[in-house]
Amino acid sequence: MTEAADREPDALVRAVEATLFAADAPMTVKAISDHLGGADVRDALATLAGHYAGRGVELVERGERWHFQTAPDLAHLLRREREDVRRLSRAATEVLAIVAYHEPVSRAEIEAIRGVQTAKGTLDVLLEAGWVRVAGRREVPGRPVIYATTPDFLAHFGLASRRDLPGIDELRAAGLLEPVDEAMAAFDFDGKGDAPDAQDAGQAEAGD
Amino acid sequence: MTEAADREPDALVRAVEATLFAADAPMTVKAISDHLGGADVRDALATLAGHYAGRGVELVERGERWHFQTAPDLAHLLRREREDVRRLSRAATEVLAIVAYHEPVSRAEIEAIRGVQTAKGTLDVLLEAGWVRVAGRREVPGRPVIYATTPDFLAHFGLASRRDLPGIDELRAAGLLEPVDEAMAAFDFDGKGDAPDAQDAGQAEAGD
Amino acid sequence: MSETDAETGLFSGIDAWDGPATAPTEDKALYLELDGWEGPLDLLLDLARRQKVDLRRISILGLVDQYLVYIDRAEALRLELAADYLVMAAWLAYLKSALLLPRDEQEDPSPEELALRLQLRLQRLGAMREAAARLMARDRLGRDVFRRGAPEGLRVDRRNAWQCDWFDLIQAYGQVKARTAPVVHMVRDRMVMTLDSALARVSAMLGVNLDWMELRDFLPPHADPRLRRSALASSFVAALELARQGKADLAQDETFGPLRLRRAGA
Repeated sequence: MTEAADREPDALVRAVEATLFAADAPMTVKAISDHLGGADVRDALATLAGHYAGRGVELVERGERWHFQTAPDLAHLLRREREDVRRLSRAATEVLAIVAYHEPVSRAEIEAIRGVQTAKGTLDVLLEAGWVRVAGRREVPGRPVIYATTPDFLAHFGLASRRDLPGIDELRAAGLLEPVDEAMAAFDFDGKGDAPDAQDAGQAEAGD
Repeated sequence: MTEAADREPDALVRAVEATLFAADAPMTVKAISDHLGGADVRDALATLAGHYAGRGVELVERGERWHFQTAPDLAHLLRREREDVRRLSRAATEVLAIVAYHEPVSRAEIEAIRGVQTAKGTLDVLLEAGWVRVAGRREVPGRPVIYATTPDFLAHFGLASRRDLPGIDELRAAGLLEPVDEAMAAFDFDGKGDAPDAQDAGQAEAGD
Repeated sequence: MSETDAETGLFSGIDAWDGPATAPTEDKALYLELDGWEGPLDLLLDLARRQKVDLRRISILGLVDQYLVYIDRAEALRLELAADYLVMAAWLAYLKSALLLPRDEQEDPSPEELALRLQLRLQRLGAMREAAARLMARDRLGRDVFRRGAPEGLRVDRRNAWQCDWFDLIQAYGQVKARTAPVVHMVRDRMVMTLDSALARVSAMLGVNLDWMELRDFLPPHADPRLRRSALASSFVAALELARQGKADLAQDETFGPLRLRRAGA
């Protein structure tokens, strides 16, 4: 193929180019030829294939049919991933916090602690975010799925381990437990740890 | 554009080429850029347009959107038996022209030019074809809806912009795009005499 | 003609006009088909074009005559004429008489002004007619030029990058705790001395004391009043239990009198 041929495609080359471009399916040599009044289009196809070689679009023959396609190395352009930055909803944040503090927990336990039902989508969001994982099933009747946090969770929140989560005392000191610090103090004093929580959970569940 | 640039398109040119080839709708510069991670694609578009000039396929800009299409001079080879193109009634073509040359226009203004009422369906056909859009309301008593053309209109009729509308400069220079009232004001009458025009327009509106 | 063409271009090009006009007639007899026109202005424009001059040099009087002739013929043929054709005919008849009247008897607006206005309207409609024809004759997408027949299409897969910061997380937990406070509040009512601890406490105290002791002496000193009540109840039950087990003796001198206990066998 000469430079001149490349720069100034002849009428047949242009016709073949336009025909294949506009076609809604790959075409055989015969079909192209028929479309163009029986002209011999083989040379034109070779010229075109040469012209498009290395460009963003290529002329290729597959199963004796010719068509244009995006260059294989640019196929990633056809399917782009786009990241939409989205803030976790209030509900999802609560569920995440509960999983982090109480893991492993079942959905019923989460709901009991939150005191409200947890939409299926909320946990899905956390699973999608990669912060929560399914950690098996609890060996109780119904074998509920239990959830735990992931290393990604620790990484995202800059925690070395779950132990880095502030304890109840620290939450209280930060004023995050405002209306109930007295009661919290009481059960802390008892040294029973999570027990009251579990009890609460039971009550809340019953109330559901 | 040098020979070398033509023969060996750089990565961005290839990416723009592939993107526009693969796109199923014309794309704005911004859309292309967004798709390619924010790159400035203007030069690449110019390079590509230059490369494709004279080929069987061309890169064109229509209403600030870019797309590839077959060269117009090859129409005779490609014209299909079943025309995809909507056949417009005479009234619809006229209304379309009036919207295009006068936009934005209200229905009453269209009717004032045509001297007849515009059937409801006529504008609907143009709206449905995607060539005309509602462009808001005119802030005059009655707040009539006003119409304008769309990028699809420009693409369909091969216009880079409204400035490319055939003869629009001559029409404007001849004052044929200004309302009769304004033209009349330029003549040395005593400024009244709205009779026939206002009457017609009034009738048309009343008939609505 | 050529001069005016050059001057006015698009909108004067009678010969270029190949729009939806009515069938040409040799003897200038009009084609009497009302469907062919879109209203009186359209008919007037068609008549004007038959004058084969620039629309700006059209003879309005001649045009009026032609229009009226047309309407007369239509009526002679008993064609149903739409009202607006008749209104236009009446108005044109008025215009014609006004144009022919001596000047001093004329009213405002002047017939010349009305004629000019009609002319301007015809020019504008004519211009749009031609513009429409030229527009329709362009290389149209899908008819003359084609977009790619089988584009791969661009797909954008959206992925959510979820955001949540440390403070929100911690605050959320705090608020869950705060929200369930009424429930947690019950914990304070459970500031109780359990039976087990009462048993242990009473047993231990019996072990170091041989004399009768009043039950109240077994209660923890300085305790919260509510804890005292709980402790009293638990200690009472513990005392009964210890008595049942034979580990303690109970004594009460009168109804509701102080309950005393001591180690069994002391």
